Amino acid sequence: MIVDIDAEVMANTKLSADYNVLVLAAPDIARQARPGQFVMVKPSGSFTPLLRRPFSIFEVLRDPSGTPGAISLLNKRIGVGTTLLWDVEPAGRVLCLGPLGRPFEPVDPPAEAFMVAGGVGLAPFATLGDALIARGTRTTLFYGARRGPELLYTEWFATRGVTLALATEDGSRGDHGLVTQPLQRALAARVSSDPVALYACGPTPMMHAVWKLAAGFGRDVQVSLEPVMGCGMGGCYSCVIPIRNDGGQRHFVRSCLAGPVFNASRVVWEDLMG
Amino acid sequence: MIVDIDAEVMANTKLSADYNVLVLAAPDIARQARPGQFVMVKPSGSFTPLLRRPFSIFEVLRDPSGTPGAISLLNKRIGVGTTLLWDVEPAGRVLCLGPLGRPFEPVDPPAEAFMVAGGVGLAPFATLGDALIARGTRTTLFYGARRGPELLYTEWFATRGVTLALATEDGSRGDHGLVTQPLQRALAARVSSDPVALYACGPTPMMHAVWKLAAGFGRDVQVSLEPVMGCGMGGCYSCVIPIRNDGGQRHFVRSCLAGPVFNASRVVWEDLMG
Amino acid sequence: MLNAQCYDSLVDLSAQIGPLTLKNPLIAASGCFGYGVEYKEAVDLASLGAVCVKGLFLHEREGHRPPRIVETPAGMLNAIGLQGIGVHRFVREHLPALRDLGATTIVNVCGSTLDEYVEVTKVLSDHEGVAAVELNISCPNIKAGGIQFGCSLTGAHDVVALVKRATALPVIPKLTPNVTDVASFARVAQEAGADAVSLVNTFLAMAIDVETRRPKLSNVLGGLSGPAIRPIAVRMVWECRQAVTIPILGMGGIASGTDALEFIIAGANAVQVGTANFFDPLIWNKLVADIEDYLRRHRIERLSDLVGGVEVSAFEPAWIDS
Amino acid sequence: MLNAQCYDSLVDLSAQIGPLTLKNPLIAASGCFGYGVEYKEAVDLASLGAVCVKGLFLHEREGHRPPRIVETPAGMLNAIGLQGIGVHRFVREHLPALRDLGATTIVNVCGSTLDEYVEVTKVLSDHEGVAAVELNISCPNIKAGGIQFGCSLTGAHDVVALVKRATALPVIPKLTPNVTDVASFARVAQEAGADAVSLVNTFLAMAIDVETRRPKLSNVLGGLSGPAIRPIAVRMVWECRQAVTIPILGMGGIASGTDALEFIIAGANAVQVGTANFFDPLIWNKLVADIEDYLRRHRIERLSDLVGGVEVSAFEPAWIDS
Ligand SMILES: Cc1cc2nc3c(=O)[nH]c(=O)nc-3n(C[C@H](O)[C@H](O)[C@H](O)COP(=O)(O)OP(=O)(O)OC[C@H]3O[C@@H](n4cnc5c(N)ncnc54)[C@H](O)[C@@H]3O)c2cc1C
Ligand SMILES: Cc1cc2nc3c(=O)[nH]c(=O)nc-3n(C[C@H](O)[C@H](O)[C@H](O)COP(=O)(O)OP(=O)(O)OC[C@H]3O[C@@H](n4cnc5c(N)ncnc54)[C@H](O)[C@@H]3O)c2cc1C
Ligand SMILES: Cc1cc2nc3c(=O)[nH]c(=O)nc-3n(C[C@H](O)[C@H](O)[C@H](O)COP(=O)(O)O)c2cc1C
Ligand SMILES: Cc1cc2nc3c(=O)[nH]c(=O)nc-3n(C[C@H](O)[C@H](O)[C@H](O)COP(=O)(O)O)c2cc1C
Ligand code: FES
Ligand code: FES
Repeated sequence: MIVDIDAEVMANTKLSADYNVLVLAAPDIARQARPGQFVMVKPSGSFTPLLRRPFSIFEVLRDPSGTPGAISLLNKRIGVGTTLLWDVEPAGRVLCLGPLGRPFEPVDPPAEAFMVAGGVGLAPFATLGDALIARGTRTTLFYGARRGPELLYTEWFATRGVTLALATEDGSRGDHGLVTQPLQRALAARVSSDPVALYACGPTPMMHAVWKLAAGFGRDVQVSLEPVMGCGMGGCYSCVIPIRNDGGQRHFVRSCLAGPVFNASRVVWEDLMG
Repeated sequence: MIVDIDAEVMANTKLSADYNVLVLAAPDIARQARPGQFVMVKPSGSFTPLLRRPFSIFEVLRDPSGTPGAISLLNKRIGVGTTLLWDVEPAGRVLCLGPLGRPFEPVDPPAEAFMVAGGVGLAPFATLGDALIARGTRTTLFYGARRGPELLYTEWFATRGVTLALATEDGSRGDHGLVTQPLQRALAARVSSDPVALYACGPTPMMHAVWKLAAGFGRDVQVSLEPVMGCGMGGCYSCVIPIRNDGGQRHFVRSCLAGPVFNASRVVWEDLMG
Repeated sequence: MLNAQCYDSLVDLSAQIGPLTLKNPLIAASGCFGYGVEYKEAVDLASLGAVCVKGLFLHEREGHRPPRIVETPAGMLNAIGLQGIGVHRFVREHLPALRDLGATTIVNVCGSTLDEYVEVTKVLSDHEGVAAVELNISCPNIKAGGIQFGCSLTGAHDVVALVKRATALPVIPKLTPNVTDVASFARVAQEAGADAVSLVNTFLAMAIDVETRRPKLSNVLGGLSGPAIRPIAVRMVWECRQAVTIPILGMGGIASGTDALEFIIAGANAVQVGTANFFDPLIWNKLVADIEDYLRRHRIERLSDLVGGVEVSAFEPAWIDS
Repeated sequence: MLNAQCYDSLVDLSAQIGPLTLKNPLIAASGCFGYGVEYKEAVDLASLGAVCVKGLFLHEREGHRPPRIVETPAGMLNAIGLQGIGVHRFVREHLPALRDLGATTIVNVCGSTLDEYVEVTKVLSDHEGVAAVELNISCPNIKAGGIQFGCSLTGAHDVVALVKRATALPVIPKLTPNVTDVASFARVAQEAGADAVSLVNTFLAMAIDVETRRPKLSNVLGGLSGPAIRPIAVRMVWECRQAVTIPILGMGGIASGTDALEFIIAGANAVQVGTANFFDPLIWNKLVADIEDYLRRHRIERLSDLVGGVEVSAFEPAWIDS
């Protein structure tokens, strides 16, 4: 059931100059959340800004008994709403609606899982990583950023048993270049009959590159797309993504209902890239 | 010169369930302020609310060397803007434009001064009291509120040498009833040739009652009126007060320029009370 | 105490829209609530006065390319382009579910021609579960000079009269605010036999990204909705209330019980909530509670007694732009 | 480095409004800046492109009783009732001071009749220091059916043509947004000889206090201004830009340099700032700095090169209310 919680901010931890993690007391969302789902957050009680903002559910936090009690959001400060979520103080409150959207489909062994993250596209992979590891699936996180210090939570993934393959554009950590480089090597190292599930989230050009790379190896990718969303509930038709249907015809589907996770092979990338 | 200062909040002290005092670092306003003048405060950086709010300059605060460095505002929480000013935290900032408006005319000895305050109408009398005492003028503050705990800063006035005459509607402190009771007694105790200057600020019906009472004793009152003000600068014509001119004709004058202090005998009270 | 309690139970929120009785005056506005079914997990559709579904043509439509919305101060622009599944798929895929969920369903009907309005309405009339049709007669084509139905009095008259002849359902034209005198459109609608009028649709508007010097919407122009427009919409409802006797469904920026009451007091028999669904989708229970509370505090038994109750005795408008 | 600095010094903010050259495109809007002189202690009037003073009739006017303003989401309503000192007192009491302060003064001219517009303009023409007249032709009397000057094309034409004949000053009719097709009014104004058009005036609106069930303004109706209306005003400026060749003075909700640039890119040759004066009276230096900074960043030498620069190649508006 979708709930709207006036959630107390339990912690607001700054990770870098632009990234912070907000922990929100939202047991009813934490309990239901599946990897890749999102929440719609109201960053202000006033009409500035008017609309909510979509955020992937980053972590599901449990109390000592294992009961889910809170979720966290990985927030990148880029505009008016994300700045309000950067500034919010512990004990403050934010309205949080969810869980929403079509989740990732976690794969089981013997298949292997490749999660490919660019920047704040890391957000959906904490819960997905947890789910995959819990299934015993061998999981690698390919993770790229501009600079080394923008590679966040790598420890978190490593301690859980996720293999890391990092890349930075300035070469300060991992591969010097784009995240597609280590991914290319890993894909090349598998034979085509090795079952590998690919998941990607990040800037649209990066997801497009991942899809083209994967397609070259005959593989599909579950991508989590990030269009502007007005409502997150299927109400407004603002969030549409061009998809090719079975007949090969292009049409617009609502990303908040049919997504945010799509099979990359269905997405009409030419249109999406504009 | 009128200045607009992005003033740091140096302190926010709650005095009761609805009253607080905000100290704002605003040396250029503090230096110029005269008793009865006001500032226009922007309680929010967003468009909610859109307009500034007028506030009497409550105290002028000086550093140890006697240089004015800050002003304080006595804020009564009644709506959206005053609630924001109730909530603002020290180190926060509020835009503060001033000093504005026509001040009180402080009287010199041998004249005596009666300041009559109702509720938050106390605000202009701290600076006026200071000015009067500095001139050696014998000064009484007639001050009414609903309940005793709503009589604020009485100590402050007493230590400066202002005589207090209090009244509460529930009788918990001072006269049981309206502030006009002790005022009536004091006026009756003076002969008409005793020079007494009257100053009043409070709810319109209260100021009207003070004026009628004073007029019965052949005296005028300097009243500080509190209409809704859109700009405080004479730009919008929202703040008009009906005044009778020398010819006896009623016309509207801008309270932010011609006031907020008016001679009560000029005010067309019937119209003002609506 | 006993009296107060008895009184409490008597508060009557129902709204009469022609032959249609709504259990309360709160309607989800077209285009802001999908086809209703999307909200079934979060909102009890049966608790609403009605659900007005997204505008439907005869056939499916893809709508405009994104970006389709942009925020503005206390408002938003949209240019969705009336993406939709067409009336046939709607009656097949969603109407049964709406019926099962107990929703009172109003369908927002679109057309590129007079015939299309009639055709869509006929399809809806043939299926059970449609409570009324709302005719979206807001300037369809501003490029060709627009002013076809919504911006011309004869156009508005013809659509209503023709659709009225084709159906037994209540017919509710939805008026555009982008006209000089909206009340004249309400009057024409009443003359043409409309059971009620809805107003307002969105205000034609534009936003430009100064850095790229391109419009922020793919469609260049969009419709402004949300709290920003409320004072204009309230004025229009008030003007129409003086012009017609048929019920008015008022909307434009409603985001609280107080806002809804403002429209009702201005003259609306029922109200629609659009943009607020986006930022407060669970608003409905709060609205009902706030309105009930208001009626109790003011000792008003029937919401309908409040309709158009604004007191303007002292109305002497000379110059208003001042 | 040298180049960049040379370039810096070349940024040209001037705006040509018919025969009148403004040093920059920033004008204080009528009714939002008193008679200008009120601001002399806080704002260097000579640093503005122009000051447009409060609307003046021939004689003094008292205006409406308070309350005259009320806040709304990201906006405000006003019904001041054009309180003013009349043109004779203005030229005697304030015009000399405005001249001394170096202000470029535009006077907003009102009239209850055609003759009054002409008379007021004649008085202004006889005095030194008036740079232009702006004709406030927004529906003066909505009670008598309104639609006298601002809401009728012939009315608008007649006012402009008659005033034009009576003065050598630039004549700038100010258009109301409360019409179906504002561009047609701009066209008629140009045909009648207007040197420029100003738009928009305020949107007719209403706010009701639900507790008392009375209008919040003594005048019942008021005009909506402020950031809330900006997207509608930008659209109207854009429409007018395509309809006329004369300069446009654009306004409606401007509160930042970005907002001003949005109007300029939509087609305004100069912009007016109204409501923002109330909450940000010292806005002017910021606006100038922001616009200069923009021009430098975008390597645009003359502000005038930016006017109407919005790229709408892909404009295919079909349905907009969607
Ligand atoms: C399903 C989903 C999950 C998301 N998860 C996360 C997350 O976990 N962490 C996170 O930090 N962000 C996430 N985002 C993106 C986040 O929603 C936007 O960054 C946010 O809405 C921007 O709000 P703002 O008010 O700060 O920016 P605004 O002030 O509204 O805009 C600032 C600038 O950013 C652009 N912009 C706004 N929204 C988007 C967008 N969705 N995509 C690209 N550009 C945009 C604007 O066009 C503008 O140029 C997610 C988005 C989606 C759709
Ligand atoms: C010259 C002057 C000096 C003032 N000095 C002080 C002061 O020192 N301390 C202080 O607390 N207040 C003072 N006020 C009053 C103060 O400005 C208002 O209380 C404030 O603007 C209310 O803002 P709000 O956003 O909280 O109320 P809103 O949310 O805007 O309104 C809440 C309710 O209060 C009513 N209201 C709003 N403004 C006024 C007003 N000016 N008079 C009466 N009713 C109003 C509204 O109609 C509404 O019913 C002064 C006013 C003036 C004109
Ligand atoms: C995203 C969006 C889509 C809309 N689609 C339609 C529609 O299909 N048909 C229609 O008549 N009105 C449509 N509208 C207009 C609303 O129904 C409503 O008239 C308008 O938004 C004003 O109300 P509000 O301010 O409460 O949103 C749409 C509005 C929005 C914001
Ligand atoms: C309080 C107030 C008074 C106004 N008085 C006048 C006026 O006298 N003449 C006029 O042409 N416009 C008048 N206007 C309209 C403004 O000049 C301007 O057209 C409108 O407010 C939109 O701009 P804004 O959103 O920047 O305020 C007035 C506006 C306000 C808010
Ligand atoms: S965000 Fe509103 S339909 Fe998807
Ligand atoms: S408050 Fe604007 S003129 Fe006085």
